Amino acid sequence: MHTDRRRLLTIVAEAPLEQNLVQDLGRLGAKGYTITDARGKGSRGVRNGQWEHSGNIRVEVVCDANTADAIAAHLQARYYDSYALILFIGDVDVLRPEKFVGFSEPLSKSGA
Amino acid sequence: MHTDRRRLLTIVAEAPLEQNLVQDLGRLGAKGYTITDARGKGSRGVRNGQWEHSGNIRVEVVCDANTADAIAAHLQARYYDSYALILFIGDVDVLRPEKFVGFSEPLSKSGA
Amino acid sequence: MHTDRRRLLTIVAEAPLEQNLVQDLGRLGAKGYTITDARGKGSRGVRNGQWEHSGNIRVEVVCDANTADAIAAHLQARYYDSYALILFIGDVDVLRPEKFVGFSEPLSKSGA
Amino acid sequence: MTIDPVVLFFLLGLTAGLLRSDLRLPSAIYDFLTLILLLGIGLKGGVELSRQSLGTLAPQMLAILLMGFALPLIAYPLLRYAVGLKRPDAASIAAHYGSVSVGTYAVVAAYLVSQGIVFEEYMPLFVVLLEVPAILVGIVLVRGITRSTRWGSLAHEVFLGKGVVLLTGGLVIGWVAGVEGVQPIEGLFFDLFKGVLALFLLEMGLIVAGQMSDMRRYGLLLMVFAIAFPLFAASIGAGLGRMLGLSLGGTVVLATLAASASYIAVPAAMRMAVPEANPALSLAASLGVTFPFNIVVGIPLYHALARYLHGAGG
Amino acid sequence: MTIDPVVLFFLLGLTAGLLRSDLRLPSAIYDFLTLILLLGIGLKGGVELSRQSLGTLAPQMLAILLMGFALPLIAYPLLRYAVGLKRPDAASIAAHYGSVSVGTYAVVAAYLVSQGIVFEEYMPLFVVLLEVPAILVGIVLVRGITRSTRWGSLAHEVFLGKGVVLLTGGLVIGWVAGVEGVQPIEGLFFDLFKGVLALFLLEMGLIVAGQMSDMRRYGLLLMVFAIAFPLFAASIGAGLGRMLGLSLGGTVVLATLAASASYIAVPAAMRMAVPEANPALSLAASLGVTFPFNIVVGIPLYHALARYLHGAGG
Amino acid sequence: MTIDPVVLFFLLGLTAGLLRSDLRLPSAIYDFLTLILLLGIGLKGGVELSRQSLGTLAPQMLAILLMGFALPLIAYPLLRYAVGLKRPDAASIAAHYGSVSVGTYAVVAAYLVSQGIVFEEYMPLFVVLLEVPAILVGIVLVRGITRSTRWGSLAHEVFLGKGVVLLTGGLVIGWVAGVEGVQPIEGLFFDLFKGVLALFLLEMGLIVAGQMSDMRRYGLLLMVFAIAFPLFAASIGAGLGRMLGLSLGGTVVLATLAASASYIAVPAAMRMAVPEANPALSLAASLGVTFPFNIVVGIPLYHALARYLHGAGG
Ligand SMILES: Nc1ncnc2c1ncn2[C@@H]1O[C@H](COP(=O)(O)O)[C@@H](O)[C@H]1O
Ligand SMILES: Nc1ncnc2c1ncn2[C@@H]1O[C@H](COP(=O)(O)O)[C@@H](O)[C@H]1O
Ligand SMILES: Nc1ncnc2c1ncn2[C@@H]1O[C@H](COP(=O)(O)O)[C@@H](O)[C@H]1O
Ligand code: NA
Ligand code: NA
Ligand code: NA
Repeated sequence: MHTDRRRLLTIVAEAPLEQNLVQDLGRLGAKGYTITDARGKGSRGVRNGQWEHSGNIRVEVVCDANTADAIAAHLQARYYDSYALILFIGDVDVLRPEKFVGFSEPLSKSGA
Repeated sequence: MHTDRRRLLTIVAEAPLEQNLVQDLGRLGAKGYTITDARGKGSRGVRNGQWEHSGNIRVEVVCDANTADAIAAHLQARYYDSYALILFIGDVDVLRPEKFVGFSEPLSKSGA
Repeated sequence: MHTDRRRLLTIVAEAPLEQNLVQDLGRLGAKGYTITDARGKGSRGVRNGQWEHSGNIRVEVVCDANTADAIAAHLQARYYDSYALILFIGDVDVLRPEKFVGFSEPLSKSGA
Repeated sequence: MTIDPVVLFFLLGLTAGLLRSDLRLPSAIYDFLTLILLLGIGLKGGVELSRQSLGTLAPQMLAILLMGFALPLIAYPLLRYAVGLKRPDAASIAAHYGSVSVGTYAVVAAYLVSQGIVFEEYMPLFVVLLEVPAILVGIVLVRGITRSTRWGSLAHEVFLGKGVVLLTGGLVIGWVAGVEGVQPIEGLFFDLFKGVLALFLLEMGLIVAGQMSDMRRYGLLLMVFAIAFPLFAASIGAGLGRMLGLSLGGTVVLATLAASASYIAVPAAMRMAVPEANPALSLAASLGVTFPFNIVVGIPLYHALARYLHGAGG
Repeated sequence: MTIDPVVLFFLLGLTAGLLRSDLRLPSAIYDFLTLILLLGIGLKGGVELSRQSLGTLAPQMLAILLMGFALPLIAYPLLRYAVGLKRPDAASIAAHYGSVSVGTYAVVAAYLVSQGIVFEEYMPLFVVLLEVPAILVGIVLVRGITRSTRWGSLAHEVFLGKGVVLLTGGLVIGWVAGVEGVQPIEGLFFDLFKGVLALFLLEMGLIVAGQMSDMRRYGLLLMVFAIAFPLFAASIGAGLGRMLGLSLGGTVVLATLAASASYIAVPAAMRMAVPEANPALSLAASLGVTFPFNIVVGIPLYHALARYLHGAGG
Repeated sequence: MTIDPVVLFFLLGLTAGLLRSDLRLPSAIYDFLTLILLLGIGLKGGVELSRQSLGTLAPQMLAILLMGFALPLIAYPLLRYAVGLKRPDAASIAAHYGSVSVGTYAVVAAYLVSQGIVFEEYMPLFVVLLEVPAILVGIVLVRGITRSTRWGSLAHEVFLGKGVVLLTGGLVIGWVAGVEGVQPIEGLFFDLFKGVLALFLLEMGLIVAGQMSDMRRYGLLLMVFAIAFPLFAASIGAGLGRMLGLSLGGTVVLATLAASASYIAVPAAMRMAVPEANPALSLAASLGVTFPFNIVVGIPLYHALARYLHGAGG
C-alpha cells in the first residue's frame, strides 16, 4: 500500500478563536481541518468549558511540512502573547497525499 | 519501562458512517477504538455538525501495522469515492502491547 | 523555525476518573493537559457515553520524555487492573519548549 | 397577509445567520426540540385516531400512499432531463420532494390554528404514510429491482430512522392512551408545542442561512425546480384533499405536505442507500429554497388555493 | 391491568433500541431530564415537609434508615453464596439493591396519581434516606472497618453525588420556600413533570435495550436474583409501611422503593470505592432486569400486595 | 428579608460547587436556558412596547444611553489609579461595569413580581440599550480613536453577539406580534420563565464557585471595587429613575441594571477587541463578587433606596 509522509499539526486554543483560526488556515494553504471541542489547563489557567466562552477547541490539520511551518509561525506571532493557545506537530502517513498538499485551491470559507 | 511500538490509525468521517465503521473495524481485527464527535472542512465542503447528520466523527485505533494497513486499504476501497472520509497513520509507543494486537477475539458488537 | 521534540501522551479512560487523573498529572509534573469527551470499545466492553458515567475521556499531555514515562508508569500501576484505561505515547515537535517541560511550578488545582 | 409569530423566529435565525452572528444552538438542543415536535405531532394524531375507526380512514390512507409513490415518479424525469442531473442525484432529489417535511407540517398546523381554521386532527397519520414511499421509489430508480437489493438493511434505514420511529411511536401511544391517558403529559407535548416550534424554526433559520451560501453553486435550474415543483405538488395535494372530502383546513394541510420536501428522514436514508448522490445538492434545494419558500410564501398560497377549490367563501 | 402512558414511552424506547433504530438522546438531554426530575421530586417533598413537623416523622425516618441498612445485609449472603459471586461483586450488587431508584419512584408516584390514590407527599424524604445506608454497608462489606478507610473521600462520594445533592437541595428549597414560594416555578418542575418523565423513560428504554445484550453473559442465577429479591424486598417494604401506619398509597411507594435498585448514585460511588467490582454485572441486573420488571410488572403487584395488607377493600 | 426561591437555587449551586460536588450542567443546557431567558425577556419587553408609542419613550431612551456612556467613564479612572490596574485591564473592567447583566435583570424582575411591585414592562428595551455603549467606551479607552480602528469588525462583535441578537430579536418579535400573537408561545417563554431562571441560577452558582477560588489571587482592591462601584452606580441609576418619573419598581430595576456588571456580552467583545486585557480579572470581579452580591444583598438594598427616593411610604 502506497503511503506518503505528511505533517499533522494540532492546535489547542480558546474556543472564541475558532472563526479566526479557520480563516487563517484557509489563507495559509490548508486543504482541510478537523475540530473537536475540548477543555484543559495550561499557563493561562483552567478552561473547563462549562459556560459561554470558557472552553477550548482542538484543531487538526494534515498538510505538508512547509504549510505546517507557515501556519505554526503565523499562529505563534499572531496569538501566543494574548490568547490561550498551544500547538504541536507530528508525522503521519496518508493514503491519498494529493488531499493534503498545500496552496492549490485555498479554502477560504469560514466553517463551523 | 518497557514499551512497544504500534500504529495509531485516525479516521475522520461523516457521522452517519459510525455503525458501519465500527463493524468494519471489528471484522478487520481491531481490539478497540475511541470515537469523538468532530466537525471540519475538506474536499467535500464544510461539515459543521450543527444539526442532524452534518457532523463528523474522529475514530482512533491503536493496532499493529498489518491491521492498520488492512483497515486503511478497506476503508479507502469502500468509502473514499462516495463519502467524506480521510485517514492518517502515525507511530505510538504502548505499555501493554497485548491489548493492541490484531485478530484474536475479534470485536464484532457494534458500539455507541 | 526552531522547534523542540517532546512527547505527546494520550490517555483514554472512563469518564469518572477525570478528577483523579487531573490530580495525578499535576502531581507528576505535567504543565497542562487537554481533555475531550469520547466513547469507545476495548477489553472492558462498549462505553457509549449515552448516560451517566458510561462515557470515556481522552486526555492529552505534551511533556518531556521523563515526565511522560513517570505518568505512564503511575497510571499503569494505579488504574490498569480495575479501570477502563489505555495510554499511548508519540513524538511531537513544539514551538515553545519551555511550556512543556516538567516539574517547575507543578499544577495542582483540579480542572474541569 | 400577516406573518405567524413562529415564522418570525425563522426570519430572526435567518437574519442572524446571514449577518454571521455568533448565535448558535447546540446540536443536543436541536435534537431535543425535534424529539418534542415529532412526539407531540404523533401524540396529537394518535389521540384523534383513537376517536376514529381505522376502517373509514382506509380509503384515504390508500390514496395518500398512492400520492407518495406518484410524486417522486413525476419529479424524477423533470430532474433528470429538464434540470439535467445525473441519475443518482435526480433520484435522490425526487425522493426528497416526494416525501414530506415534518417542520413544514408543524408550521401549517400552527398557521391554521392561529387563523381559527379546523382540520382533521389525524393528519399526522398522513405525514407518516408520506414519509416512506418516496424513499423506496428513489432507491429503485437508481438501483432497479435486482436480486442484490439488500431489502433488509433498506427497510431498517427507512422504517427505523428517528423521524419515523418517533412519529409512529407518538401515534401509537396517543392511540393507546387516548385523550385522558395523554392528559398528564400535555404540559410538555402540547402546551409548549408552539414555543418549541419557535425555537426549532430559529435554528432552522440559522441552518438555512448556512445552506444559502452553497446554493448559487448548484445552478438556477435546480432552484427553479425547488419552487415550481412544490407549487405543482401543492395543487395535486389540494385536488386530492378535495376529492377525499377533507375540510378546508385538511386540504391546506395536504397541499402543504405535498409541496414540502424532506430534509431529515430522506437525506439519512439516501446517504446510505445511494451514496453516490451528492447530499449537498438535495439539501440546497429542499432546505435552502423549498422550506423557507413554503413556510413564508407557500402556505398562504395553498390556503388561497384550497379556499378556491372549496368555493370562494371558504 | 392498564399500562400507564409513561410506561409506554419506556416500551417505545426499548423496542426502538432492540430493533437497532438510530434513535438516540444526547447525553446533555439525559442530564437535563434527570435534573428536572430530581429537583422536582425534591421540591414536592420539601413543600410537604414544610407542612409537617419533623418531630412526628422522626420515628418513621429511623425505621426507614434501618431498612436501608438491613436490605443490603440480607442481599449480600444471597449474592455471595447462592448466586456465587466474588466478594466485591456481591457487596456492590447488595449496595445497589439496598438503595433505591429515583426513576422507579417517579413511575410509582405517577401510577398512583393516575389511579387517583393518595400517598404521603413527603416520601421523597424517604428516597434520600434510603440512598445512602446501602452504600456504606456495601463498602464495609468489602473493606471492613479499618484504620485505613478513607472516610472523608467516602463521605464525599456518598453525600455529594449529583443525585443526593439535587434531591436534598430540592427538599430544602421546597421546605424553606413553602407552597407559595414554589408556586412561580411550578410550571417547570410540576406541570411538565410527567412529560419529562416520559422522555426520561424513553431514554431508559434505549439504555436498557443496550444492557440487555450484555445480560445473557452473566448467568441465569443473577437474573433470578434480580427478580426474586425485589419481590422479597417489596414485601418487607409493604410490611414496614403497614407497621408505620402509612396510607395504602404510601405502602405501595415504600414497597416499590424497597424493591427498586439504584442505577445512578450507587454505581458512581461503588466505582470509586470498590473498583475491583465489575460494574457491568450490577448494571445488567439493576438496569437490565429489575428496573423494567418493577415499572411494568412490579408496581401493580406491589399495589395488590398493599391492598391485601390494608384489608381487601383497599 | 426573605430570600426569593430562585436565589435559593443559586445558593444550592454555590454550595455544591464549593463542596466540590460532581454536580455539573452540560454546556448545551446552559445555552438552552440562556436562549429561553434572553428571548423571554425580549418578548415580554416587546409586547409592552407594542402598547407604547416609541416617541414618548425617546427621552428616557436617550437618558439611559447617556448613563451607559457615563458609567464606564467613571469606573475607568477608579480602576486605573485607585485599584492600580494596567490600562487594558482597567478599560476592560470599566466596560463590564458600565454594561449590564441580563441574569441580574431577570432576578430583580422576579423579585419585584413576587413582592407584588409593578414596574414598567418595557424595561428590556433599557437592558439592550445599556449593553452596548460601555463596550464602545472600553475599546476607545484602550485604542483611542485612530484611523486603524476596525469599526466594521467591532460593530460585528458588539451588535451580533448572541445576547444582543436574542434580546433585540425577542423585542422585535414581541413588538410585531403583540399580546395576542405571542399568546401561543407563552407556555415556553413566560410560564416556564421562573423555573428556567432557577436552573440558570443553579448553574451560575456552580460557575461562581469555580471563580471564587481565583478571586484571592487578584487582590483586595479589586474586590472592594466590585462591591463599592455597584453601590455607587445603583444610586446613579435610582436617581435617574426618579428623575425620569419611573415607578418605584422601575426605579429598583434601573438601579439594579446600573449596579450590575456584564459577564456575557462584554467579555466576548473585549476578548476580541482588547485581547491584552486579562479576562480572568474581569470575570473574577463581575461574576465572582458583583453578581452574587447583587442578587443576594444588592437588590433588597436598591429596593430600600428606591423607596426612600419615592418617599418613605413607597
Ligand atoms: N502541556 C500541555 N499538554 C496538553 N495540553 C496543553 C498543555 N498546555 C496547554 N495545553 C492546552 O492548551 C490550552 C491553552 O494553553 P495555555 O495557553 O498554556 O493556557 C490549555 O487550556 C490546554 O487545553
Ligand atoms: N487536510 C485535512 N486536515 C485535517 N482534517 C481534514 C483534512 N481534510 C479533511 N479533513 C477532515 O475530514 C473530513 C472529510 O474530508 P473530505 O472527505 O475531504 O471532505 C472533513 O470534514 C474534515 O473534518
Ligand atoms: N485498540 C484500541 N484503540 C483505540 N482505543 C482503544 C483501544 N482499546 C481501548 N481503547 C479505548 O480505551 C477505552 C478503555 O479500554 P479498555 O480498558 O481496554 O476497555 C475504550 O473504551 C476505548 O475508548
Ligand atoms: Na412532498
Ligand atoms: Na431497594
Ligand atoms: Na452596570
